[in-house]
Amino acid sequence: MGEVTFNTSAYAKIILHAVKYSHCAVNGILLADGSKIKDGSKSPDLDIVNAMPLFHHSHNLSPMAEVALTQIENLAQTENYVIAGYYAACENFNDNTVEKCPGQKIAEKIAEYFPSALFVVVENKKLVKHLTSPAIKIHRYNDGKWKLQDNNKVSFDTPFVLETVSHLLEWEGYKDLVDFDNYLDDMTQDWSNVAIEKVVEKIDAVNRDSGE
Amino acid sequence: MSDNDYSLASIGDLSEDEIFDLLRKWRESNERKSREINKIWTCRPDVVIENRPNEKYLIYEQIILATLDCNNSLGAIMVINTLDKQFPRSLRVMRYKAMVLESDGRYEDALQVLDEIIKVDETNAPARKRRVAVMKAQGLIGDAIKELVDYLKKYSADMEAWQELSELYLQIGEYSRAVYCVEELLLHQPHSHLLHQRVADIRYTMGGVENLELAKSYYCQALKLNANNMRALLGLILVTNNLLGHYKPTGCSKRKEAWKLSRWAQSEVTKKQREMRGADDNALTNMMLSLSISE
Amino acid sequence: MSFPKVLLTVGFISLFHSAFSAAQHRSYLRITSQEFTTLPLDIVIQAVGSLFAVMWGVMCIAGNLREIQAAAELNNIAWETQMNVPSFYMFNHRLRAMESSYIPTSGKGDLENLE
Amino acid sequence: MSVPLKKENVPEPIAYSEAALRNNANVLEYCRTSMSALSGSTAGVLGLTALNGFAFYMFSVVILWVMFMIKAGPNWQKYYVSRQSLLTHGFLGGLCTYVLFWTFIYGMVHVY
Amino acid sequence: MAELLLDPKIRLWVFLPIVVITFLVGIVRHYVSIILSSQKKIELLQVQDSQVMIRARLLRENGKYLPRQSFAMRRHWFNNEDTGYFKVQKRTSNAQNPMTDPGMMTDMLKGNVTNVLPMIVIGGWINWMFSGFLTTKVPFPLTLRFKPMLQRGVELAYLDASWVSSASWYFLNVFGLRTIYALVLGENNAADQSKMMQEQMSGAAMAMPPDPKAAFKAQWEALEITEHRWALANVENDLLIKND
Repeated sequence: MGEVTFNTSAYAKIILHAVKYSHCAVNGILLADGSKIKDGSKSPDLDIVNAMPLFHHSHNLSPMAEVALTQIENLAQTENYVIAGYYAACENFNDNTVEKCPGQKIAEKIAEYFPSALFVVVENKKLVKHLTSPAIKIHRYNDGKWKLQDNNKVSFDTPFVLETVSHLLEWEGYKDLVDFDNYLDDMTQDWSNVAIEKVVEKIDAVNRDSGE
Repeated sequence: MSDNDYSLASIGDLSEDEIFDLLRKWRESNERKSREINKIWTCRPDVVIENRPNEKYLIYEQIILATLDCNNSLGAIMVINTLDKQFPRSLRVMRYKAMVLESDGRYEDALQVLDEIIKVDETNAPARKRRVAVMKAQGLIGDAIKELVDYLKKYSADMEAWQELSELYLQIGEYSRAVYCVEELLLHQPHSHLLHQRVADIRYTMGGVENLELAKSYYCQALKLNANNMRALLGLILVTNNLLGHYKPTGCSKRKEAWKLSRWAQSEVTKKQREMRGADDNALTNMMLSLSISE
Repeated sequence: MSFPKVLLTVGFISLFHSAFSAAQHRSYLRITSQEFTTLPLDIVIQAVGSLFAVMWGVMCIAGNLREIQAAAELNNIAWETQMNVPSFYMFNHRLRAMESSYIPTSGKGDLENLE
Repeated sequence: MSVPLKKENVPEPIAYSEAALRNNANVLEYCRTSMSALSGSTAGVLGLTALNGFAFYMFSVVILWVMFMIKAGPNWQKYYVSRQSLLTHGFLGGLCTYVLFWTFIYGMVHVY
Repeated sequence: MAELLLDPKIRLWVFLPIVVITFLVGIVRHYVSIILSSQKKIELLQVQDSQVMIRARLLRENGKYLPRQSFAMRRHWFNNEDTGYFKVQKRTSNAQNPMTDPGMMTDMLKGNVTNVLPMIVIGGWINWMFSGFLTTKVPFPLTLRFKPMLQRGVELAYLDASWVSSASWYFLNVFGLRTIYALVLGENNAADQSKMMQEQMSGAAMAMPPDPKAAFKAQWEALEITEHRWALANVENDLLIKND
């Protein structure tokens, strides 16, 4: 129980967002597959299928966060997703705790609607060029607190995630990542990052072929 | 997008002139392109900065900042050494040395060097600013704020510092103080739509009818200055919808005005959306609908 | 070399050339003891033409005009560059690990943040 | 908020950016000085004397003005507050430079 | 009167050298004055005062963009009887007598050394070196009144007024080349930058009124009578009207 599975592209978006704006704090929303969540259990298995990168500046201001959340809610409804969590990375290299992360209010709001929400903190120190570990810490909302989860309950949909993301980093895939802030500056950009999903799929396919 | 114009890999193919133009562009538009600049410095030893006597010191400074930003303190030290030879007793070079210490994580030593600079030249503003950055790097936001407030008592017309202070106050959730700082910026640049929008954002976050009213005015002013400010447009919708909930439903003029503004902003957003993407995509329009349900 | 600079150089050379031509013409007149009335038309045209060329070159080199309305320039900057303040750069951020020279330490810093 | 509600639709005074104004003035000054020196030299080469020379100065001032108009394009209001000041600004200072170069080149070419 | 004919050698050895010398001396003088100019030591208190003055001025000019309460708060900070900055801070009036301040004296001396001295020295030298030459002719007729000005060193009563002697040619150059220096030296030349690098220049160094006490009082008065007119009072209407 309580297992968390990440889609490669969702994970890639988190990492790319953290790398693109590596001098800022960043945050975003995690979407889980709604059809696989069984109601009733206290901490259901979560299948994180998508991540929506939100901000890299103006974290503590609510207007744009509200806009982004309503928009994501709409998206989630049409695609049968559930807003299941929140991810953030701290500005300071040494910080990797929930308390130091920006936008805890957003996370709590999410937890209000989805009681077993996730809070993913990017571990700045483990975020190196060639990833050797997932570089994230996962917390679950439990009794009004964010409880750290064991990393062995986290899994990815393919075994090549770290290679895939490392490849993306090497090719500067982060330059193509668009977060909500970018979108507000230039409405022609696509902040659902379909392009990145496609690239990830392609790399995944190659990896799968060579792996077999 | 300008972000994608120059990938790190393509830096190797640029001509010398192009590189200098690029550096100048980044300098003038005030962009933090540390990765790119660091790459230029490490991968293009053929670019001779000494050839540009008019801007070489600016470029050196740019490179020092960028290399330190990329944790490449060896690169920075190389640049600093050349500067040190030319200007042996310069306080500016000394400050760069403090920055190297800082990026190596030797904060105490960095502070010591900065204090020395201040001792020699009491009025050295950049060194005082650096002290704030050192505290920030250590994660001591409270101390950084204290230091910055102290600094602003002396240099009360320093826009950069006010800006930084507002960010710090936002980080710890002191919204009313953050507003004060941004208002101070507004006095300097009353025609910047960004600052008006910023004040409005903070006021909206603070909540309360009076703040919402002010937020509405500031959003409007931001839109008046720049009709393309999407944040202000969306903010205006939020703020007017919120206000509509606060006003008494009887037909008072304020309510009517807010209603009108909200309508106008929504139509404007839809229009912008269509311009940008064609009619099929209506993500934001959906959002508008869901917001106006609260009517 | 850019076009204005070429224009400028060529114009200058041409102007000098016309000056020399004029001086030659003057000394020729003096030797043959004729009275000076006007310069030959080709020199006049060359001089005036090169004047225009140089002036246009100078115009292009002098720099661009900036829009004077206060809002015009402010409207083109994003908050991202507005909030970018080099004097307050903090170097202790994620790029530290991203750069290849970083050696992960399991020192004091990690212990501080254990939950 | 106790704000006096005034119904006035006076167009707000346009605010000019001081830095941009200064930049434009510098550009103008640069062109003006170069133009004076160059046209002075040309007048010297041509051997213009007396009133012809001063007429030539007027002529080049106007030409410079026309060039500025071409450079600024149809919406010159974006760059300059008034077109007239473009014409008259620095007229006498330019004349001084003009006369010097005129005399200099005239001396070089025509006197000896 | 028959036209004078000048020896072409005068052109090469007198006329041209004078122009070149004057120009080069001007350039050298520019750089020498940069080297000699001393950075004035400013005190922290002065910086603080000047910054406060800027803020007060901006508040008067742009205060209308702030809400009434914010404006009042700031004015209170400046003008309050008990705690206001302009009331609490007591500055001594230190309008200095330039003769008593040694720093000022040396500055004045340096100004003289770089400006007046070279002109006299070079002028004298040229007068001695190239004395008695007629160098050129101005291309326009002049009245006899200009004779002493243009023909210094050549006292010929019957010479046409438009001829120029070498000494006068030098002075013509001194005055006429000024604008050219601005062109050649530019504003952001290399010398300024290396000065910046040496850093005795604080960014805050700006013109400070010689007498802070009087300046404070003036600012206080101006701020006192400033009325707050909220500039955004009608902005909603304006926006709607503009877009209707």
